[in-house]
Amino acid sequence: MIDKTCADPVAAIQPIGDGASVMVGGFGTSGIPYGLLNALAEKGARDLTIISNNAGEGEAGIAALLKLGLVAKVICSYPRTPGSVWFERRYKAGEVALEVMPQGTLAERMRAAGSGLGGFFTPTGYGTKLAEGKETRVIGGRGYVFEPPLSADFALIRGETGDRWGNLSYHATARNFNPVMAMAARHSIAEVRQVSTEPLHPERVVTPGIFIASLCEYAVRP
Amino acid sequence: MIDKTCADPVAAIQPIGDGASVMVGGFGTSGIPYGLLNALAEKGARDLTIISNNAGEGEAGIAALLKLGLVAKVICSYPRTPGSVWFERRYKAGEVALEVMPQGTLAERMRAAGSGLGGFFTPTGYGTKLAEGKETRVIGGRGYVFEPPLSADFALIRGETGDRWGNLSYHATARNFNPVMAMAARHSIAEVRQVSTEPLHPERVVTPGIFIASLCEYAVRP
Amino acid sequence: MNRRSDAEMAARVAQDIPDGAYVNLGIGKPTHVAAHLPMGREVLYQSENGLLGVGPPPEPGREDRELIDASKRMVTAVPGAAYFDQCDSFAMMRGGHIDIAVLGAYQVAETGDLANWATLEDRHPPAVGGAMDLVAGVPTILILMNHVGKDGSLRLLERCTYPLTGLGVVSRVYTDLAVLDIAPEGFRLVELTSGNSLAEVQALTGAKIHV
Amino acid sequence: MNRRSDAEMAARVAQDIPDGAYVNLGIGKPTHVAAHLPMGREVLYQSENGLLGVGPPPEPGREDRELIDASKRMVTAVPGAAYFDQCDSFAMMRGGHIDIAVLGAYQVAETGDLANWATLEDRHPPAVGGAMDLVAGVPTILILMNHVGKDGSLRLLERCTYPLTGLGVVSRVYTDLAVLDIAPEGFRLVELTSGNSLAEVQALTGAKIHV
Repeated sequence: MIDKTCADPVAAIQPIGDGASVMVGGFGTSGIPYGLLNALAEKGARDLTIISNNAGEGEAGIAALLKLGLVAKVICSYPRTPGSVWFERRYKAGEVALEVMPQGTLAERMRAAGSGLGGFFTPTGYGTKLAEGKETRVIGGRGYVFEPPLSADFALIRGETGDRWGNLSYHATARNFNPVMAMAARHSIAEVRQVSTEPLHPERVVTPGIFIASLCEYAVRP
Repeated sequence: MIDKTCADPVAAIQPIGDGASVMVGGFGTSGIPYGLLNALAEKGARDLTIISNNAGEGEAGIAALLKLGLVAKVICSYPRTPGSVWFERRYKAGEVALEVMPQGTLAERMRAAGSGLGGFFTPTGYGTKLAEGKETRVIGGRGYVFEPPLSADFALIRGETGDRWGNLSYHATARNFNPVMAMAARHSIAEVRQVSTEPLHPERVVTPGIFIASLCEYAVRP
Repeated sequence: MNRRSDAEMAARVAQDIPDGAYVNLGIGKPTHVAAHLPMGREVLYQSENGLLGVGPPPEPGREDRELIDASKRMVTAVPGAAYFDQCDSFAMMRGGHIDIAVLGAYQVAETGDLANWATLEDRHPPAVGGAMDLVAGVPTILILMNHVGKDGSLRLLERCTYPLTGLGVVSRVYTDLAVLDIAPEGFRLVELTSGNSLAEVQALTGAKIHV
Repeated sequence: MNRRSDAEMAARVAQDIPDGAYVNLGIGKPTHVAAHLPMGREVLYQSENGLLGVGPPPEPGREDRELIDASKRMVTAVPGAAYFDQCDSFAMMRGGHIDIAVLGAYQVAETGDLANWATLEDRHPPAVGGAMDLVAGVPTILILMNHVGKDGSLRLLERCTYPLTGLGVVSRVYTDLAVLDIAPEGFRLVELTSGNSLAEVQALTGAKIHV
């Protein structure tokens, strides 16, 4: 029998150890797996590489990991959110490394990893500082940059409803990076507002359970 | 006001002329836009390039276009369906050109076109006859084949429900190639079992209307 | 000098957005364009975080903190809207499906080069977001910006001095002083804010304005 | 020679599919594996045309011609199933998310090379479908085939003579005469169909069987 449900976020994040790379869903404060991040902060796994669109804001979520000094590196597109004080502090003190890339390239590199592709050519960033040192190619008169796949040891996903097979639905713009991260990581962990005892309708599934290793309920809305 | 609805399939396919390249959704007999294909056969546009997973079966759909001698070339992954008699006849007589590629490569090349990418490396087909003459690259010890984007002048799409903005839902495995073709072509035309006067719920939209140029109702189920 | 206010600049941009367009509004000033759309036009606004059909802010008591725009402000979804993930969202941009993007800028060059994501003086960590993807794929890039920097620095230039977002991507620039097209010969005057002379505006522009 | 029937071969493959696996069954003989899954195991079958959770054929009167499998036969969807498009379907395959694929073959080489999409004599147009994507991404490829061709030709070989589907991709071969692993040294015997001797099976195999 397939049953991917976990008792709670603490049980779900148990496999994450020191030095892990961790994708974290969300954009701004929407679609962030706060329950899993709180559990990870409490566990205190160190030397983490965090891959997310932003670099945390306020005191919760990714910001809590940064505050506790658990993060060695952040890979993201937009670390300069108002309220990203813990990231700025750690960054200016040289305590956290930063790799910035265009948001669409971040998403597409994850998709390439999840889809078994070896990389792709994107027009995004061609001729700019963010393409320096990268392979480029002119195709049909346009310039493109080669981008390799981006995977991670874990992904932390926030969904709306989930079932025991790991199928997920999302709510409004909380979808954002969650589906692609679920595909891209080797072990994807979801928290959902509600674990349903009934299977999701197959037309309504956004993330098929094959991409999810485990899920738990965390009913708190942001 | 945005209103992409058309009176009927005849009106919807009106822009398709001689020499057009046309993507056609469907797998087997599921998710095929028979209404649009019937209208196209009746119009008699010639010298068409048809891009689809299969090459038609029986006497309807793509098979009708082949029977009428309207097709110059077929790009597909699996033209050997039982009942693909019209394709076999035209092919053996040298009356239609054929380009075959792996099914996942066909889908991914369409997605690259729809997503503005310049191409990608896939492990599929590496070392086989279908990779002959193509650029290859070894990445992380694995062999990959470079594949360019695949666009078309038109796509013919079969959906379940559509609204005036062109938003589409699908039914069961009739989804197949339809969403990716809607993205990939320059002018995508949908037939749906039902045009809804109410907007689709934004969580239930599979193909956002931005990818659809026009749509019409064709209530006949296969 | 007579200067268009932010609202007047936004309203001027809105005049150029046709009925039925798919439009991405960048964070900051461009978000105000939607409020000025002339009556009778239906435009669908895309937000890069996964919404096509951004509506006005929610009424009190109907806020949803998980329904936000790229500026991270709470919004609503209009009839005809759709939610989708980041891959589909950026496919819409890079793939040329979005018709128009309205963006802010630090600098624009007469070649259409755009610099809007980092400055040289910046002491904050670099942050690019979706700007480079937008200019890579959206066919019409409209720039809404003040003509001159707060420190008096010129911002419409022969060449950008700040790191580029994209090369040769800008179609038209709307400032408090003028509206200028990017033409093969460089900046080409569309209109001056009423009451200003070309000589006055040229003096505040770091490249020739062609008439 | 004692030969396993098609049903016995399918049942033998099913023994090796663990509880909770995600499995793609190729068209033809492999589709019968599902019917032989041992009790107490829950396996989700993927169909490349966009369904994870393929169920048995529909009851009379409940057929849906738009709910089909890769063999284009009408099926049902089990609880826990999901529908998706071709891009996501092939991402599951190429990306290594599907655990096991069971495929037919014309030829298998001792190196694990597989030929299952075209022959040399074939007078039909070439047709590849999803076979190359499956073997490119799915970590465990199980082959279900007759040991010898209808014309008596050997099909387990040192090298394939037909066009390849993939190189070094096969894990295990299940035939009417034997079950063989692909090991570093070549074909390695797992079991003989009861009543046959190794010498008899070796005589019908075009490469050495290691024990």
